[in-house]
Amino acid sequence: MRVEYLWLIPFFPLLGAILNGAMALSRAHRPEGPSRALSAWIACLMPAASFVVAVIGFLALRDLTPEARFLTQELYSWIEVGSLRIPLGFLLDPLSAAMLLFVTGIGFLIHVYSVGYMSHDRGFARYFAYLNLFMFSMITLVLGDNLVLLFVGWEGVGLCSYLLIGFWHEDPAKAAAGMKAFVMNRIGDFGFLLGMFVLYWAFVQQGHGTLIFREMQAQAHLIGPGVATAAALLFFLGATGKSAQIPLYTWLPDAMAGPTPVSALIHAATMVTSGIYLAVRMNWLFALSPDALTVVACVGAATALVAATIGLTQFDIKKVLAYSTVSQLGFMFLGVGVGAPAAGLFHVVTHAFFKALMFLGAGSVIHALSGEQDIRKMGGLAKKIPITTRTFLVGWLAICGIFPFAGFFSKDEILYRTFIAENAAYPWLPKLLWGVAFLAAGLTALYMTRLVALTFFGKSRVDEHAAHHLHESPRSMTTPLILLALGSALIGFIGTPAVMGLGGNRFEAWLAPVLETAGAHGGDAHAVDTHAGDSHAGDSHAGVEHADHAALEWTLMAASLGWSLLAMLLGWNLYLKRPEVPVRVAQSLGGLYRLVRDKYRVDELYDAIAVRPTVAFSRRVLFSVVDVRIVDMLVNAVGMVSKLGSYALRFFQTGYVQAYAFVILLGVAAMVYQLSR
Amino acid sequence: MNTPDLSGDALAPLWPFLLLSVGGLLLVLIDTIAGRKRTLPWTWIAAPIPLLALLAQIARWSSGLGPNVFGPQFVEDSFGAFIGIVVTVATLFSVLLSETYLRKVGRLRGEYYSLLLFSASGMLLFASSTELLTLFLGLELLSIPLYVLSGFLRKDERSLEAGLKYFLLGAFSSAVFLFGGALVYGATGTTDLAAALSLAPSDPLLQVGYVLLLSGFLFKAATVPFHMWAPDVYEGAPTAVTAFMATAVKAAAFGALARVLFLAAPVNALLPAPEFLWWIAVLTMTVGNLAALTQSNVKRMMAYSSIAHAGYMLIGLVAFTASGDREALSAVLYYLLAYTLMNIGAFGVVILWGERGEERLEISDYAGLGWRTPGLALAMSVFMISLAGLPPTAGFLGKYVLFQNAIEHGFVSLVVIAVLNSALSVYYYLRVLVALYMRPAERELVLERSTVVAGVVTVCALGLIWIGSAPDSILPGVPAFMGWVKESLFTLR
Amino acid sequence: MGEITTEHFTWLSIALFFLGALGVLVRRNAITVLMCVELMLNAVNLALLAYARQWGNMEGQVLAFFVIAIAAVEAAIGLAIVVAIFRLRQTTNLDDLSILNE
Amino acid sequence: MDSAALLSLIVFLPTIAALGFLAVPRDREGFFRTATLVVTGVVFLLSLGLLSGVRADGGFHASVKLPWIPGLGIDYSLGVDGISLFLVLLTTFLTPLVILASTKSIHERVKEFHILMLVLQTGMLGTFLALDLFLFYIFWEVMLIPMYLLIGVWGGKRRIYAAVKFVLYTIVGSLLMLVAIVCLYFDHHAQTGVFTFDLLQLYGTIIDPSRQLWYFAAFALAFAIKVPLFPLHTWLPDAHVEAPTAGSVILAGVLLKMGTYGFLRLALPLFPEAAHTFQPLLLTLAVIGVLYGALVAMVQTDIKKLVAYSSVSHLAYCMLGLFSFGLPGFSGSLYQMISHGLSTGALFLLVGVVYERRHTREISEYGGLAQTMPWFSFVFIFVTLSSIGLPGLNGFVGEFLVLLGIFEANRLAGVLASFGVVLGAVYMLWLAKRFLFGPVTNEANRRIPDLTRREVAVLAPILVLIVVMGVRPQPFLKMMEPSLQRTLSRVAPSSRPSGELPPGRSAPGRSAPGAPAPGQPAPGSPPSRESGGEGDMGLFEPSSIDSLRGASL
Repeated sequence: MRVEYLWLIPFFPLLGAILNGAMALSRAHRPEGPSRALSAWIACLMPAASFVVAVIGFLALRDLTPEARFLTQELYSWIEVGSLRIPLGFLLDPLSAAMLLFVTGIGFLIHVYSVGYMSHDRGFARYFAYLNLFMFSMITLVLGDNLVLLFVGWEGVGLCSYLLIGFWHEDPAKAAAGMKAFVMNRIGDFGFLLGMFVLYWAFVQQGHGTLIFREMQAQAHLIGPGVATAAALLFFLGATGKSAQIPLYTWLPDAMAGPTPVSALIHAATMVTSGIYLAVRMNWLFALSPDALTVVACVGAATALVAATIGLTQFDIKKVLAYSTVSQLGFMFLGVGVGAPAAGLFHVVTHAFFKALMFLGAGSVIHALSGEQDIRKMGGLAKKIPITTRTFLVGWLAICGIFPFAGFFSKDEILYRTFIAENAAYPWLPKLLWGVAFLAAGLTALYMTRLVALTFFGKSRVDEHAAHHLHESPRSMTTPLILLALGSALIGFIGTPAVMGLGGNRFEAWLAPVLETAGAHGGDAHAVDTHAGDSHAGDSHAGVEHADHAALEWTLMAASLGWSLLAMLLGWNLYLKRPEVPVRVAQSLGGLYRLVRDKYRVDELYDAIAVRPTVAFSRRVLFSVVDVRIVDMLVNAVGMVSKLGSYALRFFQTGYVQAYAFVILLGVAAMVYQLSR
Repeated sequence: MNTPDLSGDALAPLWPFLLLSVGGLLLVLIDTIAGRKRTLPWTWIAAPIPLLALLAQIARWSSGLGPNVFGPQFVEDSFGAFIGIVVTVATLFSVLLSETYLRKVGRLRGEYYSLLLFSASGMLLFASSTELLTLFLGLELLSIPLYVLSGFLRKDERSLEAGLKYFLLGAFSSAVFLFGGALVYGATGTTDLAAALSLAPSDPLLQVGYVLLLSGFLFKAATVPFHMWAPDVYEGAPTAVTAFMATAVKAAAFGALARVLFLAAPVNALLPAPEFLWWIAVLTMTVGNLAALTQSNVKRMMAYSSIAHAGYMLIGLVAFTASGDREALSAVLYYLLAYTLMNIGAFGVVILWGERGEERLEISDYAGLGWRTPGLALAMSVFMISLAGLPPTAGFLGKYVLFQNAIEHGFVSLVVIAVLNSALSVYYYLRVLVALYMRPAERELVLERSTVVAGVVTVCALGLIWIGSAPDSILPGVPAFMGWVKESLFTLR
Repeated sequence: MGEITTEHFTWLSIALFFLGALGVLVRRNAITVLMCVELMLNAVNLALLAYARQWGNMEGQVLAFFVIAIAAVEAAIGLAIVVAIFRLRQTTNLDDLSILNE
Repeated sequence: MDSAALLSLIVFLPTIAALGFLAVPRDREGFFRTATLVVTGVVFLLSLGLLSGVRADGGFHASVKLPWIPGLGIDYSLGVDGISLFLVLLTTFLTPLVILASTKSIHERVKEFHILMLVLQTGMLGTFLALDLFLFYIFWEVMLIPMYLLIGVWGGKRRIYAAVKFVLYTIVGSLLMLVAIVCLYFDHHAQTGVFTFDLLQLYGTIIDPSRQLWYFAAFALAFAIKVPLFPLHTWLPDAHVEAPTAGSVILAGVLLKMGTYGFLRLALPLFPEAAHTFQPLLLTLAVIGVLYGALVAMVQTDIKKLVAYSSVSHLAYCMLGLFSFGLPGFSGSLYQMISHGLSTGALFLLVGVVYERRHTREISEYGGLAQTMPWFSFVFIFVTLSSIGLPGLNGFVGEFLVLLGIFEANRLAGVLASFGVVLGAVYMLWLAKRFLFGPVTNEANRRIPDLTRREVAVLAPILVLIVVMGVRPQPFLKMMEPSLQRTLSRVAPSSRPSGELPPGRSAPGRSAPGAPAPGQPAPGSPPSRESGGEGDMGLFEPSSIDSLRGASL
């Protein structure tokens, strides 16, 4: 169904970005800068407006029958060459609607929070210009009705993260972090681009070439498994860049250099999840290639575990959260990989709430401690900053997966789906993955408890300077915390497991229209079960399955809940009651511990095998040898040779008449000789 | 050989020749009468003579050609007429250039002009005769005054050395030439080349003689391996004379060469003229350009460049001898005119940039002149660009038509060599521009203006651009130049 | 002991010619070299006359006369130049007269 | 005003003005600046008139043809279609800006500078508009001398070396092209009995494959040097570094495009078979160019050199697009030419801005400019993003289409070239980081003033276009497409509109007579896809050499 108002959703933030940018630039040379109030109002109202429009769209969708649930608007044809047609069009379907709601919603809250957090910063207007620009890009990414437009948003958010990470560009380290983020994303984009090319030309040869989602989905059956695998893996490469998965995850921890609200918005709630969004959006493609899915699942699980272990050893409060984000993203990909995209996306939503909450909480802590980020210099803050503490605890429970907090439902869904998934090629794999994920879940609970314990409880280790003006954050910051806490607590109920009988998994049902096609075409490839929890009815011999599925599901729920509680208890004891134990453990582990603490030295590895060799090669070989010594030398050599020739000739021009006469005779002789032959 | 009736307009074909030679004598007379006391305004006395000759030449041209009364001794055809025009133009301009120069070197004498005119008259004879006797006479009449002119600066050892070298080698080569003539005569019993070549084409004696004759022409045209005199003589001779030698002599030599080759065309089967010329052309342009590459003295550089240009023109002759296609010759003619303008102009500027007492001939002396004398520098740039063969100048179009004809007759490889050569030449021609515009002046030259020379330079520059950019002028009323040249050749006798 | 044919004259003149040429190449004194050129010209004359006799027409002889005349002129000019040089540099050795080179 | 007069006016108005300038005394600098600005401005407005009436069939919507040298079959023939249109506009658009930008940097020999700029503009416009090969060649070379003087007179320390190198490099290539042009001219005559340099007639000439190889080689050399294609690129860094800002902008913005334009307009449609034979070689070089240019740019310490090498990389994209022989590639290539003209032009202008203030191009001399020059930094980042092809800005459209096209024509080339996207980000952002960010290390940069009104006026139009071309490319592409399609139909006759390489390359009337030379794919067989120079073995095929040597010796 065509509608006329979708363009407003991205438009408002863009407008805000332009206005704020203009203000920032025009006053760039005045010390006081533009009016903070004004730019704050603009900055916050714009995402709010988008949110409202998004809600309108959502309601409009809800009134439609599931099959008909998509609203489109095409502004104009953006790029059109031959049969290639890339419209500037928006698509609001259950999937994008779901994303849109929390993106704009949480986005709005974080804008509000930022007003307080950034109040003392010179680049106030500039900051909000970037932030609005980010909202615009993210919305484009979600709303775009074709891959290229999605790519526009994809790059756009990358740009904004670059700008915001390096927001305090006076600090070279921060600028470097921004650049690192952009470049690693570019490596992903390289995959994304190629993925698009593969798909496009495949479609050109099979049916008609297109990159528009609904058209592609319509002719998905034309794609052979080979092409599908190639394309899917390429897109996944793109996703690993954006969503910080192995091997491209190392930029995310560095990205914490940016202002904390940015970490919350971009590097926890929204941007980093766009990889999962892509995977879900292209779900029909992944469904065509079990191999690709297997890869996705394995990478996801591996990332979840690795990141969790690192998280356990960090002391920078934001770094801990960063690694936890990476780990959670791993969970999401695991969900996608085992053919439960809905579960993955569900975790995206819940995670958006509690992780944003925790980051903002962390921000509030840092704000309170006037810039301190090391949890070894915290402790006992619970009494000083009650609101922050309480809200943070909610987030803690949520991420640890304690019933009935949001994380519980989404994480459990993923674990369950992993457990019951079937893999034709490697039957044992799903169980293994489940084991890994289960372990990771435990670790999550452990390091989160560690974080909470060291930060808020125990005796204060805050240095007196900071302690002197330790204070709870202003209203503009605490309000969003409270709202997000509510969200983290309750949002899970949109996706309760069918077995609980709490109305079933509404979220999955809501997404069904988008994902169905995948099921339909996934069917031929020896399928992984992608069916929504309560849509088993469709299957043959479903009745039988249903029963033991239910039993199994209950068991697993209990297991993971208990496992988390156990981990939390352990953590509480270790880091509050007997803080010396972890130290001893660390010492006993020695090298291993240091390895983990140094993030497995992956950065160093990349630096050694990729970055430095390339630069050195370019400088020492390509430039100074190939370019200067060889190519250019040859060019100059031509000149030198002709000059030598010139000197040789001049040498023979001796100035002796008789020599000249002799040459004349020789010439004549030569001609006569020519005659005689 | 019929005896011509010398009554009335039967003499008409000879008018340019007579004007020049008689004019020369006249100058000698005036000079002796005036004595050494006072120097006369020689430019104004001498200039009218070549001017009249030029007009006469053009008049002959436009009035169409009469019967060929003198037979082989003086063939009258529009080809010769065109050469005549080029020669007379060159002479006129040289005369105009000379006074300023001679004043600077303090050697303004009347005989200088008469020698110039004698030489010019010899050229007319040389370029339009196919009979050994007159050819020889023309050759000597052309050369001997030049020997004297080259050594005209008695107090300058370089000039004298140039004179001597030119003389010895000239005499030597004309002896060779003459011996060739003798052999031809011996083989056929006639001194009329046309007749001779038709009589006994297969006779080896004839062929050897013919080759010796060719060497004589090639010597005058300064082509490898008969070129070695050129750099020394051009450098040593008075600049005005160099200008004259570089242009008029080339025109005459190529005229005669073309004419004789044209006669030889039927016997190409036995005399592999194209092959000879192919090699000579390649050698000439390569040697010329390479040697010019590193010259620091303008005159010497121009000398080598003139050798190179002789090589380019030979390309036209290669195509011509191989195919007998007269259009190839028209290219040569066009190039001769363009080449004449470029050189006269360039030497004119060199003369103007010379200081009283000593000339400034090192390229480095011209540093910064582009900003001091913008007009002259601009003109000089035009000449250099034209010599380098870049559009929109006659130098480019001339080269182009030469190459085009060569390609038409299948000498692609030759042309490729030629273009590589001209790429090479760009380097040293642009060195002059580098000096003019890109280097700061080290020392201020003491320059004096001369309207006459400046006028000549301007005419040359404008002429180059005109015949370069609008050879077939699309404006009504202006003669269509290219067509003009071509038409000139359909009456080669 | 046959009679003397044109052939003999031809060879003789060729011999003379090359003697002259050789002289031009090897002698160092400008005057001598000039003389050698004259010798070459005379070789030409010999040939011309022989051929004139062979063909029994006048061209050769006429040409010969002109050659003689021109030779005289050349001699005159040549000597003049050499004298001028000698005045200036007190030498007529060609090896010294090579300041113009390269 | 009728189109014919319009074209001639656009081309020659600058030169006429220049001639007028000769009469004006040199000390009236103000006059020259304003007058030139006005003239070039008028030319720009006039050239906008060419936008109207672009033909749907891709033909020339405005053209003029008069006999020039009938004796040689040379016409004065200009014409504009969807291909030349935008290059002309680019030229007329950039020139006034450059003039405006030079008011500070050029303070000596103002008269000569402006005269040369005007002559140069005539040369550039003529090259893009000429439809007569001879005329094309004339304009092609006429450009040379003004550029040579611009570099050599107003340039930096090693300006003379750079200028001479530039000229010689170009001359060698173009002279060989001239030879090929003449050969073509006679081939055409041999077939039709007509002596003409009229491009449109020559398109129809059927040339036997082995000759085609030689002709194409000659043309390709001339154009590849201009592009510049690795390994013929070394004149570019020198020229760019030494040239004054105006020179660099024109050089990067317009002159380089003449190489790619030459391929698109002449080399490909004239010698399609040869083009296909050479495809592997040229693709290889282009891919090398993309990566090599980027890698070498990455390690430069002189900012102008860096941008120069980035041009090598960007222009290589254009080459890839052209040699994909598909519509996406073609459109992308042409679009990339324009975008590169804008973004790199702007980059050089920006470099000029700081160079005027600090008189150094060493990157290490700068740093932290973002604090002292926020406006400058904003523009710089903006242009950087355009140059690394951020979607939504002009750079992306071209890059995307090129890569899309080449990916189909040659998978390997496509993949490798796509990686250039990563490297592009690396070197540009690294430059930005070292240039703008971090603390202000050099005291001189504390007092460095931000953009002046004039500089903003120069840069603003470019920024606007960068955005417009990124957000709304369709109108441009729409106007380009028919002409490109037309060219494409000559290069790859049976290509489907979607533009991927057709199975058979030679259309009915186009297949070469007689059996094709060995090493040359027979008509109808697909061109060799593997990258690497194997395809051009035909070059060393004896028969072709004989055919070249002709009757000589």
